[in-house]
Amino acid sequence: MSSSSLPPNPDPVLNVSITPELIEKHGLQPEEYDHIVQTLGREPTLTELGIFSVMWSEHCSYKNSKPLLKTFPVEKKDTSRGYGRVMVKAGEENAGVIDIGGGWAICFKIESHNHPSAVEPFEGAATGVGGIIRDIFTMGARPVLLTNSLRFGDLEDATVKRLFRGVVAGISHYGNCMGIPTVGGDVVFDESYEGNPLVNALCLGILRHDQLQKGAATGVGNPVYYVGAATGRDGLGGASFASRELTEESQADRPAVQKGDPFMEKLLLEACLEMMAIPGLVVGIQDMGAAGLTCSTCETAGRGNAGIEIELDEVPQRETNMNSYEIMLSESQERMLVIVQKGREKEIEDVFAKWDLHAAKVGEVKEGDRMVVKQHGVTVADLPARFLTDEGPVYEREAKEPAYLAKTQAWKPDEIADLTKESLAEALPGLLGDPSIASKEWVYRQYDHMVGASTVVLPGSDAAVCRIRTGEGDKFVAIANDGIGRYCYLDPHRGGLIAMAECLRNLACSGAEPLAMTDNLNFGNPYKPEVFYTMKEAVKGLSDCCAAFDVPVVGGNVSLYNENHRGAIDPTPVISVVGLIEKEADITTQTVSAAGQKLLLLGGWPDEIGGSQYLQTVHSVKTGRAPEIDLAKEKTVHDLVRQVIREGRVKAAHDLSDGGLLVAVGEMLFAEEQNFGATLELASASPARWDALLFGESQGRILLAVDSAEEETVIATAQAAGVAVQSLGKVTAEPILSLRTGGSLDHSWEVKNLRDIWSQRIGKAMALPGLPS
Amino acid sequence: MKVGVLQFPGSNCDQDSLHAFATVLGVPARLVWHKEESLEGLDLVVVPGGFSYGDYLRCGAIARFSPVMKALKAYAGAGGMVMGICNGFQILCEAGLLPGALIRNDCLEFRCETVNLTLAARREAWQAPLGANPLRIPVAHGEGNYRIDHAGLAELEANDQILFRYADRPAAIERRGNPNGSLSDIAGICNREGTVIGMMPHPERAVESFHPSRDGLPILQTLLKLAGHR
Amino acid sequence: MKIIVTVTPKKNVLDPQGAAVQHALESQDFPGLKAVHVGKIIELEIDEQGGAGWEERIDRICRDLLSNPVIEDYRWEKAS
Amino acid sequence: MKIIVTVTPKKNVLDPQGAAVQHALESQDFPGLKAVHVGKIIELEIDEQGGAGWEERIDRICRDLLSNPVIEDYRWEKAS
Ligand SMILES: Nc1ncnc2c1ncn2[C@@H]1O[C@H](COP(=O)(O)OP(=O)(O)O)[C@@H](O)[C@H]1O
Ligand SMILES: [Mg+2]
Repeated sequence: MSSSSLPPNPDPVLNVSITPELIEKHGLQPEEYDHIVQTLGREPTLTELGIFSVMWSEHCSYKNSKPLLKTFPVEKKDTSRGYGRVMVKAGEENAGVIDIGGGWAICFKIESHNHPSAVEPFEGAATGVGGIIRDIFTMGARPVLLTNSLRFGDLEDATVKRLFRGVVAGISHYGNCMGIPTVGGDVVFDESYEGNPLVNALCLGILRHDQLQKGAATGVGNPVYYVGAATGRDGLGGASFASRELTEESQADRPAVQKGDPFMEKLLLEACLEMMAIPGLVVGIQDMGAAGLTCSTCETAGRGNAGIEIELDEVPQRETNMNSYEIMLSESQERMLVIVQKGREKEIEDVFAKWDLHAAKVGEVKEGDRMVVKQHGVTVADLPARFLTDEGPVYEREAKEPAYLAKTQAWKPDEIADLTKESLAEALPGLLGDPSIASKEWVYRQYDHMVGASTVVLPGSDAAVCRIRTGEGDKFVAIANDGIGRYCYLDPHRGGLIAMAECLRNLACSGAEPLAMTDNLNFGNPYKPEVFYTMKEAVKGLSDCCAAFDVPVVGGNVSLYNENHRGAIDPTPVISVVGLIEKEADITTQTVSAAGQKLLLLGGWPDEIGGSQYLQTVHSVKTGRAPEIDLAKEKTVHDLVRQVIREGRVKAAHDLSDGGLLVAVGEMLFAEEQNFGATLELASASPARWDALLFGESQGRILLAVDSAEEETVIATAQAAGVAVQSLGKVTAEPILSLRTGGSLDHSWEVKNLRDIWSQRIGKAMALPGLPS
Repeated sequence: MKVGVLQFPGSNCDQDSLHAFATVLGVPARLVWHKEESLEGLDLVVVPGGFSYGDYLRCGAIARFSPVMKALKAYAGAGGMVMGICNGFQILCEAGLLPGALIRNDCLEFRCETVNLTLAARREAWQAPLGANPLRIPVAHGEGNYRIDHAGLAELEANDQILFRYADRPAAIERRGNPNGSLSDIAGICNREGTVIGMMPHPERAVESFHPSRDGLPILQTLLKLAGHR
Repeated sequence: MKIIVTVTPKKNVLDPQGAAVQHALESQDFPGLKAVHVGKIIELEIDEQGGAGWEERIDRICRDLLSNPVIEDYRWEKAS
Repeated sequence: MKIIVTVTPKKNVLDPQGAAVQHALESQDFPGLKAVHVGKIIELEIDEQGGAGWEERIDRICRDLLSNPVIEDYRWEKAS
């Protein structure tokens, strides 16, 4: 270790001594700072302090979540179908990579941009999309689809509308311009997200095994290139900003947002893929995300077990007189760091010249383990790279069960009256018109979800399905996003289990075999033991479910300090599972397609009402216990559904989730260009409570529509598999949904009315005065 | 028969168009980089969708100055078949190869959905293969609102240059047929000769079994046929 | 020298953005509004020595690139 | 009375539109260009009698509605 101090920085402003205030401003604990001084054998410079602050921020170091993330299964055990092997595990590189057979692989990851979106929704969401796309193509993959998970406060609130509109427009702008279809996602509205929306974006790419790239700097003497947009003073300190609570004072941080340029990124994407297609040219590549140049240089050096040296004068700059602190911490978008084979500089320069982009040689790979940064030839930072990346602080925070749980879990259904004919008549349209359940068409019609001409199942069904052209036959990937904060608030462990189980159920309904999962953990301040408890329990739930289904976690993201004036948001792990469908014929959607089809309910009659959307929408209470979940039973139902789908017996499949049975049936009747009706025979159910049967959210339930000729076989198959199955009734051409309960609850709704409420709810709320919608 | 698909910085439906012609229809087709200066040997030139140059000034405004556009003008001037789809339509209008202009959708939002189209032109080459049925074709654009002055519209009508119009949606669905407020529901037009065509909907997204329809096929096949007759 | 080019929608051309702003202002209780138009402004910073014919050159780029004469009008001025 | 509001990207904020126009002009042989910025212009036609405090009202709508203060600056003037 060198203990001699560095020469003065060329910018005198940076030559200040490090005070406790500065240390605190950089989000570092006094012990962390002492550890730095001890390891360096000297005080860090201000530039170096900035580097530590971003590298050891929650965002980059996962210091408060690492021990939890370690509990996730990261490998798939059963790869006997010829696909599913994890080629790059979670945390190893920018995104995980999974073998899908035939020499092809997929690569996907989710990432949050919650805090930037709260400050500037359009640019915050847009740059979130831009960032996750770079994470994918840096692996050598061509991005082929995007999804997003969004959470907002009450849709009637003017600020919520502004945020919602801005976020959707930002996602739409970036994804559409890139020409990557946004094929799915989820949106939930709940007061707990007021002032702190969640914006999680996912990208999935495809690659041949031999196209895989690594983010490591190796080969002493190899040149280090900076490619893409020039560096400006964008989002200075954004990475550390994302790790602090969003307080009133961050309003003043406003200019700290970055602005994206999707056109630039499209060129960067094409140029990078073209460059990576040249055999042996690229040694390592890493995108510049949070903490841009800092993170990419020390991470590539750390992974490559090498040193790296860069000269900031060579970095393309958009503004004048930027000092080393600013350049190293800038969060300008659309930039990448590339290490290429020495002697082949002209090849990379030619590719970037073709696309009219910068490719500047900024340094080279060095012997040793140091990350050395120079400006005007003067060393401004000299740090051990792996110390920054691998030896950051890690904490096991204190966990304490929140007091409210005792109360909500003690809640009993008898506190509310069961349905009457009148309340039933209102409840269904009420639920279909709840913004969390209502159609999200207002959102996805703003996304180009068909570019690529490969979207097989468009947004609006349980899972989106996209075709992958391999040159030797098509493959089909299915993807779904889920994560109900309400359940996690009421029972974090079950909430975690259900998030994952529901996502897997959505894939089963589409006919897909699950491959792997990515998650985004959105929680409040982890220093609050009650918050940390919910995170710990929810992660355990996810992890347990992953293990039970043999679905590994291949990457993810953690977003903490999601709080508003009332405290933490509902604990919200958002997860997404990708699955594979081998044959086009097996792709299944959720809408019925002809009168006479029979509706079957798998998994038994729902019988729980606690934690339901019904309680929240109709009775305005968020209480009770989240529904029970039995993973073994759940898995049997999924396997059964896939089996009967593969046998060609299923016309439509849809899971019961938010809103329960009647909402699910309603959604199945809203076909693309036509409304169907259905007659439901429920007399045999004779439930203890009708609300629990009709609107309860008991897990492991799936509705199938089958031709009447197949009904008996499917029932027999279910029974043989030990799955409870009920014949519910049949689909009718006349668009009326009738309920026969054998008693006073018989009721009929016009499907057109239900559909109008469901399909127009969000669009009406978001309509701009005087404009057509 | 050889099809060329232009590729500008920011084009993003170039691969889809290429796939529709080369793989689905099995016609020799290649990409043409915007810096190429000749279109010799091509029978049909497709100007694909996307966001050329980010569409930062006006859609299609900057692409118009690419080197290949000089060649395209010469090519079209000599009677060559040109098809502009979405951003390609915008580029052709900006370049003056088609009349009128495309402005922001009247809802001020990007719209991606499958619309119903009717063939509006009485041109025989199109009537026979397409007939009267509404075609279901996807749109995806933020600026597809076609505008032209009175005289220009009258001229389009008089010369039978309005190729496609947006049609109503089924009564079950509360959604207007015209997704962008386009004048006279115009979705696609052609020059007088019928050799330069521009349309906002994407026929290349309606050619395979799993697409919303396969109604794009007869459109692309008609183009090929017209190109062959030259 | 700084040139400011202003591009506005032609009088008879639909201006959805202008209409949207007008509605938004009206709904926010901004009385007395008669019309709103939304256009673009392009600021060009050029080297002082424009050279002969620079004014025609500005006119040309306004016509050819910065505006679309089918739907837009332009004007330009030297900034003070 | 006619009010012209001009909204431009803040000085240090990325201006991809400006960059695209600059690039296009340069490739068209328009020499001596140092920088290009693209912004929005909003023309408001209002009834003559603005009433007391109308200037503050204009300021307010510029801030709240017509510009995004996070990334944009605005200015306004009475048209001649
Ligand atoms: N933010 C979004 N972006 C794109 N599509 C979305 C978004 N939110 C919801 N969707 C689509 O709307 C449909 C219904 O969503 P959701 O109610 O969350 O489904 P589920 O309950 O089956 O998980 C899905 O197809 C989903 O992909
Ligand atoms: Mg579902």
